[in-house]
Amino acid sequence: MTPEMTIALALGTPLVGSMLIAMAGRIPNLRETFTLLTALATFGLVASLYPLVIQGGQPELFLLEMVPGVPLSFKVEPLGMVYALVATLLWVPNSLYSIGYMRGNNEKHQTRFYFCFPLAIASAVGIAFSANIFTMFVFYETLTFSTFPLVTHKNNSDAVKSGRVYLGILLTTSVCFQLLAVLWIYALYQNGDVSGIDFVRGGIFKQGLASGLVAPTVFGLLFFLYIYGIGKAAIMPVHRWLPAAMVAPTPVSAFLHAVAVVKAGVFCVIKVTVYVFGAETLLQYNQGHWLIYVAGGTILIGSLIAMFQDNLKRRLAYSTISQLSYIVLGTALLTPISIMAATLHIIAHAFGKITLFFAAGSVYTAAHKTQVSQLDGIGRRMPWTMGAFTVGTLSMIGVPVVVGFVSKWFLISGVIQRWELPGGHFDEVFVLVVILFSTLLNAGYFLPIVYRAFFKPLSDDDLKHPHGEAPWPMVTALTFTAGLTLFFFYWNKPALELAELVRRAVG
Amino acid sequence: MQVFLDIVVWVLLIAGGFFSLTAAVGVLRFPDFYTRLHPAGKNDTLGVLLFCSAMLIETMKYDYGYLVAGRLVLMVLFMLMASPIACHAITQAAYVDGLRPWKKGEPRR
Amino acid sequence: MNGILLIDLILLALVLVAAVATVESRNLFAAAILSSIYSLLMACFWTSMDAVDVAYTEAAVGAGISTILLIGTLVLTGSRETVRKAVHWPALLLCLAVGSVLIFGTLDMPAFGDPNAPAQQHALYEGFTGQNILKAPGSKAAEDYEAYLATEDAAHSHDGEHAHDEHARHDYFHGHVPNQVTSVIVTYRAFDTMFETCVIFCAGIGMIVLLRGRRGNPMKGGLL
Amino acid sequence: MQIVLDYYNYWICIILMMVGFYGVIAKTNLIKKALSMSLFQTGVLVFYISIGKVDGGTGPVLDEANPEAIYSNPLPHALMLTAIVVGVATLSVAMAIIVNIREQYGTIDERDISDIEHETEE
Amino acid sequence: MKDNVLMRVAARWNMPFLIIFALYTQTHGELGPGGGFQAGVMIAAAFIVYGMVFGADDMQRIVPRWITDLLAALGVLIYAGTGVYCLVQGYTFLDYTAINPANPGAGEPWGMVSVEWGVGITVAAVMMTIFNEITEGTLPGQEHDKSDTEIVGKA
Amino acid sequence: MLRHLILFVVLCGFWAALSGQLDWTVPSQRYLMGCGLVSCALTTLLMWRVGFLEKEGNFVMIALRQPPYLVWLLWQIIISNWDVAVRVWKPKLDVDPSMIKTSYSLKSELAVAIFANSITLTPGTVTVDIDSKNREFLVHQLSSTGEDGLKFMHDKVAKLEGGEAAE
Amino acid sequence: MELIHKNLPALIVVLPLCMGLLTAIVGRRGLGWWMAMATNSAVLAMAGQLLWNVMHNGAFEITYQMGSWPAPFGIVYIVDPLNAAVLLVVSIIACVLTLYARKSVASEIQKNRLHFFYALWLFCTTGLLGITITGDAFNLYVLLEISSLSTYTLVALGRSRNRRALTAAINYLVLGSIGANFYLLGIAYLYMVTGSLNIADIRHILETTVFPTWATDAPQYRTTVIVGFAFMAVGLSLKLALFPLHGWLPNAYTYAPSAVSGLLASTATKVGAYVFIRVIFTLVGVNFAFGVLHTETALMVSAGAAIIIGSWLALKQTNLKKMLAYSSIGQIGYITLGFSLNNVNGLTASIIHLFNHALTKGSMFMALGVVVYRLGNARLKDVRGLGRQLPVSMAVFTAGGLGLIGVPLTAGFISKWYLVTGAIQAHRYEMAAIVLFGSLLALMYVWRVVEQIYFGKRDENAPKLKEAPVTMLVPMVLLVAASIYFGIDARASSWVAQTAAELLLGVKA
Amino acid sequence: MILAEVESMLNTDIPTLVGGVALLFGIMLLLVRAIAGPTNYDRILAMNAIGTKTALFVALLGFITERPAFLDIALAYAILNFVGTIAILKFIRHRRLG
Ligand code: NA
Ligand code: NA
Repeated sequence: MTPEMTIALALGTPLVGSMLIAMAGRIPNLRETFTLLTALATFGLVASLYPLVIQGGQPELFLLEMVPGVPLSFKVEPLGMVYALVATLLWVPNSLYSIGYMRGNNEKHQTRFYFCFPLAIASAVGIAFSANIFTMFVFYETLTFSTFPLVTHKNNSDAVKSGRVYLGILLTTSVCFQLLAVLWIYALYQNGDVSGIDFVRGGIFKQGLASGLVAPTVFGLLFFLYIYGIGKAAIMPVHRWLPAAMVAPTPVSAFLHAVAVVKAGVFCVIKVTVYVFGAETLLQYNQGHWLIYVAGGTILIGSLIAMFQDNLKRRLAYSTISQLSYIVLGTALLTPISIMAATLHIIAHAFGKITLFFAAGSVYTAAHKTQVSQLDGIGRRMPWTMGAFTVGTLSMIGVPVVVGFVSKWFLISGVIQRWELPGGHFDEVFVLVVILFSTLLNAGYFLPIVYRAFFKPLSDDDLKHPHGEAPWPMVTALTFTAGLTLFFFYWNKPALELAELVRRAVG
Repeated sequence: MQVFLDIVVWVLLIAGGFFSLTAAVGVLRFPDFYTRLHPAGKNDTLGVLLFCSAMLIETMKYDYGYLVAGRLVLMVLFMLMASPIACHAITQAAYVDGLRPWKKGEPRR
Repeated sequence: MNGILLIDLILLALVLVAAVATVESRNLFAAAILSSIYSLLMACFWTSMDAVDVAYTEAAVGAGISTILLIGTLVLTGSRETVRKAVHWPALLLCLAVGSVLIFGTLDMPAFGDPNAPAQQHALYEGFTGQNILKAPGSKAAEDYEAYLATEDAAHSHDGEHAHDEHARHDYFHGHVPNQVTSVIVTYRAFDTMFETCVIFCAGIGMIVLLRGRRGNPMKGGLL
Repeated sequence: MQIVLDYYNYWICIILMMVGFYGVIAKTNLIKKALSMSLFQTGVLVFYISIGKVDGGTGPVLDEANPEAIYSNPLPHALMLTAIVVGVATLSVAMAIIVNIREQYGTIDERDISDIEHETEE
Repeated sequence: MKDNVLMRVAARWNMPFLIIFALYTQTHGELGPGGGFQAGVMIAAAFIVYGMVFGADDMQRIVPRWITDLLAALGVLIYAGTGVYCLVQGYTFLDYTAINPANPGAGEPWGMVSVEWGVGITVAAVMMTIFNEITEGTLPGQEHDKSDTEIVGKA
Repeated sequence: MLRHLILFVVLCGFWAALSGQLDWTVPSQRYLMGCGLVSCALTTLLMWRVGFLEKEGNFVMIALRQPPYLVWLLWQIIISNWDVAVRVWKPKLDVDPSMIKTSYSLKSELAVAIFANSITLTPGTVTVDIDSKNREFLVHQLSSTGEDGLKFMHDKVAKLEGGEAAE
Repeated sequence: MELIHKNLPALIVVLPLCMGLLTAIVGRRGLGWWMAMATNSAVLAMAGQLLWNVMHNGAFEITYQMGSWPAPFGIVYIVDPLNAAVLLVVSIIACVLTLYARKSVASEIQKNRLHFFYALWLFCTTGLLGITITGDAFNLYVLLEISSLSTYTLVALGRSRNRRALTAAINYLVLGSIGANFYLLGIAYLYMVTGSLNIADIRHILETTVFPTWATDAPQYRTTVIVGFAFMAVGLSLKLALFPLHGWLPNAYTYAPSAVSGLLASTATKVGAYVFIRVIFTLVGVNFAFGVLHTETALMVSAGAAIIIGSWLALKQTNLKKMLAYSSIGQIGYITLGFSLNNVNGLTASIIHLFNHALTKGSMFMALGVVVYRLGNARLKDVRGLGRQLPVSMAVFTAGGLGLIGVPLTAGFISKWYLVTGAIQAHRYEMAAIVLFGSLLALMYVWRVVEQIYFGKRDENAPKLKEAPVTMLVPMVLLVAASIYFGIDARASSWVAQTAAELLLGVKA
Repeated sequence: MILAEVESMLNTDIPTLVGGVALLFGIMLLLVRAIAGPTNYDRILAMNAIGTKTALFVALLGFITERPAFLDIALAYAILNFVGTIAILKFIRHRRLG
């Protein structure tokens, strides 16, 4: 099988899968079997490209030319591979978990639910493998639309309202900023000033800037448009869609926060920084400086807000906002190591956050509890769940023994690398302070939950309603992801190898 | 000969113009609808006759004049038929509608 | 001042008065009559402008059909008009604005009646009023026509049956069809006239579908 | 004076059009509106015909008796024949619609109709 | 108006002459002013005068509606048909050369005549249709709007 | 049948007067003459179908006796016009209108029409209403001078019709 | 066959005309629809063939002389990629909507009038096709009137559903006539200074004898040409319903029979836009229209206003047909904006949006037509929860709505792609922003309905609706599928549009 | 001499013009009547009279421009004016046309 075919299949399998799911709608067992098979097959296909990428290969696939000069085409490079692997890998436990959750909670419209997931994954793979800004934008939008029915799954007025916020913010930013930037670049490209709309190592503006045909201010403006055009990265103040989307069922939340959506956002941020604007070029023309402060601010404010949320899922959501900005921060530092750190944090956060959401969903399914304050002593009844939750928490804080530590380590290395660049050190000091404070804050809003779950006694009310663990598929899934979180701390070679390639692409 | 014909045409045209104008003045001046009918129905007719005879003489200048003359005659005949009929129809309508004739001494309408 | 111009001046003033009276008259019946008068005045004007065919059409339309149409409508709608406020200022201002733009546009027009105006200098005028089309030198029209003749000759030179002399054809028109307006509407611009006829037909269908069968008369129509 | 004579026709026809235009906007009676519309149209007709007039010209029916005759331009005449016909056609459709409106609304006054329309939900 | 002698006579005597005048206009379109359109309107006017004096029902007895409906379309069809004939003969649409390719000069007038008849027929039929339709609903028995009479009479 | 034939001939004459294209040797004129004949024939047929000529009385005779009457009428028209013109231009308005009735005893509608029209055309009188049942006209006159003239005119029209003046 | 091939430009107009006449006289007993359907299919085939011919002929131009009279004397039909494309749009929509009309119209119009309806329908098509193909400015007016006149009646025929159709029709009639007469007056001004009516000839004379004098001390006919063009522009804007001259449009679209709404929305204003493009780029030329007069500024202002205000008003409507009507006003703004940018991308955007919007709006009107067909009305509250009862129609509506917004992988996206690129290249960044903002407004008004369709709860006692008959479903699914196809693979459409744009701008010889 | 002078004077179209202008003034006065009313019968009367004058005027113009063949139009006016008048009267008398 040629790599091109593999790419095509990786994109096509989920689509075929969703068709099969739709057709099997009447037979739940068959439908869910298709879901799992599709997930496994997609992961397998993506993973089969890994060896090639590690060896430095960058297989390409040209699908079609939508408009003359604007192809829908794909290219697998290390950064995209990271995201594709994370998304497709985590989709497997997510599917398993969904089965348990949907059945456990007797949700309606299950076929629609299972139908949309593969479409979203296909979009995610499309984003990951996109070879140019146009393709990326197209799949970015299809991801938004394919996840919309998932977010509004409950069909009640809350869901509709949240759906509006979700769609409103994501589309407003992507249409008003990202699309504008895409078209602006395309317009410049058509005039022959810059080299093209394809992702290129070192960015596409080098020549144009050097020859003076692209003004540095336009370059900076485009960067701004892009960063805010990627609303999925949830940088403040366009983060509101993320807490709003909490109305969705937990598997969807997990999917949004860990598997595909927000990861797509930060992935795009890294990708355009590296391949469109170019880290070196940005540094050279002193653009994008502001992003460090915005990201830092988002980290701190997100954490602070999370502290005061009683609703568990909301607390996790604000945690996500804060964590995503670590990735953005890493990108904004613009050094090869910091960007490598950002890449690794995609993986780290994904594993940790999916575990946390799975746990939250299990608690809801087994105990029908949504608030932090209701969790007293629950760890004794649901040891697996809360154990996994603890693992996820540690990863979020960045404690060694879990994967979160690795990315934080590299981030600090990135700061040090930036220290060596000429100029003042205010940025670096700021970043270090942010990392320090946010670590404290993370600990401050996560550890009390663990404490409550394991060390506080069950309330009288709880004693009247005995319950055990969640259904087995859920427990299996969350145990698996918690395992991954731990495992990747010790066996992070594949991740590091890819990240190393990313680093080289930047440098 | 031509000069005399021209003079005749001259006179006929001026006379026709006079009677036409007279009719219009009458329509404007007379006190009510019924009295206005008289100048409209009659002076017009004479105006038509005078004008047409002037034109009839004028047609002699053209070698296809007989055709024009034929049309003129037809036009006169038609007008002689249509004008009074129209006049009558209007009057009858007014009368049936209850429009009262003006009597001497009343204010003009 | 020549006679036609004098007549033109008086006539147009009358036309204007009639138009204002039509729009401003207080009852619709009077408006119908005044618009009839307006049409009669127009006919005088058309004749004085040498537009005999237009005058004829105006006779047919203005004196005949329009009146019947208006009166027929009044039968069905009543002739009373609700009197609204006397002057509609925004409308008046808009009209004045549009009017002044239009008048502004007239200021460097060719003068009225000027035989040297472009419309009369174009090959079209010469062609339609009897001069040979080819006598309009230098115009694109003449070039096109010559090119056309050349291609026609080439096309027909090997096809004896269809060979014909364009000049003869042209001469025929200016020798045998005196009315150039008819000539224009049924030969040069015959395509326009076909659609014009169709417009009339459309109006007829409009009347049928919108009005027929309103008073319980079953609607018939169509042959099959 | 000369400028007045040169453009008199055009000015009058512009004023005519504006009278019609005023009627179309200001008059609320639909028949008046339709009448104003056709008045507006005659303004355009006058304009075209005036373009075609040649000083000392005569109607464009070729006169064999007078080879020296100057003819006014027949093209605008031909065009305006069409325009007149279109005008009548439009007027008749307008009248058909107005009659229908009168039957449905009981009035042909635009203001009254919109009052009625406001009262009833669409 | 049927009850008015003068009107009856006028209508009767008007009709044949108006028709002949219309047909003259129709056939002499190339020679003088007027043509199919004017002729069509005048023919229609002849019938309309009759219709107004003797009633629309009487008029529809002479010229039934199905005839006017048919003729209206037929006229345009004659016109377009002339064009199509030229086209079928291998010339462009409405190129009257096709009528007599050997002597185009002789063919042209026939083309003109044909289309003029087309125009005349359609116009006559449509004008009668307009009269027929606009008078429908004014048949006897309709209530008399007295308020209008006042206006007509008293200004 | 005869009257239709006459109508046909009259129409042909009308056509000829209008057309003037009467040279049989020229093809286009031949076509036009053919058109004329067909048109006149069709129109006559139409009139037959309509039944127009049924009530016209002896219109041929009426037409034949027209010329002298027309001359007389012309003279009356001139007089009446002069009369009205004088009234129009008089500085002081000189009209004293009134309505009168006059009876008639004419047979054909055409004659009645001619009489009514003649009244309208002559000095100071206009036919206002025709009462066919009582066989009388309502006439509006500009000044009370025309009553004798009406009777005189009635007799002339009756002669046109070929009948005697009826009292 | 050769005969047909040679005479395509004439036949494409004459065929629907003749068939319309025949439909009117022999079209009873359901034959009318068959005749209309057959005609429009043939027209579609001819339009396709014409486009093919013109795109594969080196000169990108086909000329047809009516009656063999050469250019300024007779009427000449000229086919180039631009109008061939518009012809195809019109004929596709006409054909598809005829199929749709069978059931839809039968429910809205008395049976004994159906053949007249189809006759008018064909005349409307004839007019639109003719306007598009003709190379003569006055012939264009006549054809404009034939399509308008039939449209007035067609709109008025909506009376059996709602009497407001009548007031809408008379309003449309009056404003439409004013617009047409403004156009006619504009032609008069230009005729006066050129003496010609042929579009190419007028341009030639203006370029050779009029414009050159403007650089001298004695500029000739300067104000005349300017005012003439201005009046043509205003007249066409009225016909095109360009903001703020759009007053007639909302009610006409709303209360017309569903099929007529679809036809009007997808073709009539498009053809108006086409004529506007033709006037600016072919008749007077950009050097005059944009270089001398700076019309583009006015056009952009009104386009921008149309986009924002039209979309905003669409958001306020509860009658969904009216919402789509206001949306059309906004979409007309996009088209106008495109050609006012005066560059290849902008003009390409205009031309391609003619096509894309026709597909999108046509399908949406048809989908609403189904609701009207079943419920007699299409208000926001009527479609509540219809996603389950009318799955196909509502899916079409949603997909069409996505196209309206300009979501990637729909045709609307391609238009916006070119439009914004054009705006940026013309350094009209504010216009780019307005376009994108307009998309958001479109999102809002479309989504409002989509939410009702899929998340709204249907009243307990509301009647259960059946999905539309197949003859109504097939056309709208076809259109929406086309809209998606041309959103994914826009090579063909953008090839034609770009070629046309380059030819108009003189970039391509 | 005098005869020649008279002849040259007569050869101009001044007399015809005088006639035409007189007709126009007549039309003007009638137009005043048509606008002023006061009854609609006055208006119809004025309209009918204007119709007659129009026909004459059109005929006369043919002679002014030396194209008397245009008399057809005048004839048409004479006939069609009658049609319009009948329509209006029919309406007044019977409130209907048919
Ligand atoms: Na024409
Ligand atoms: Na003619």
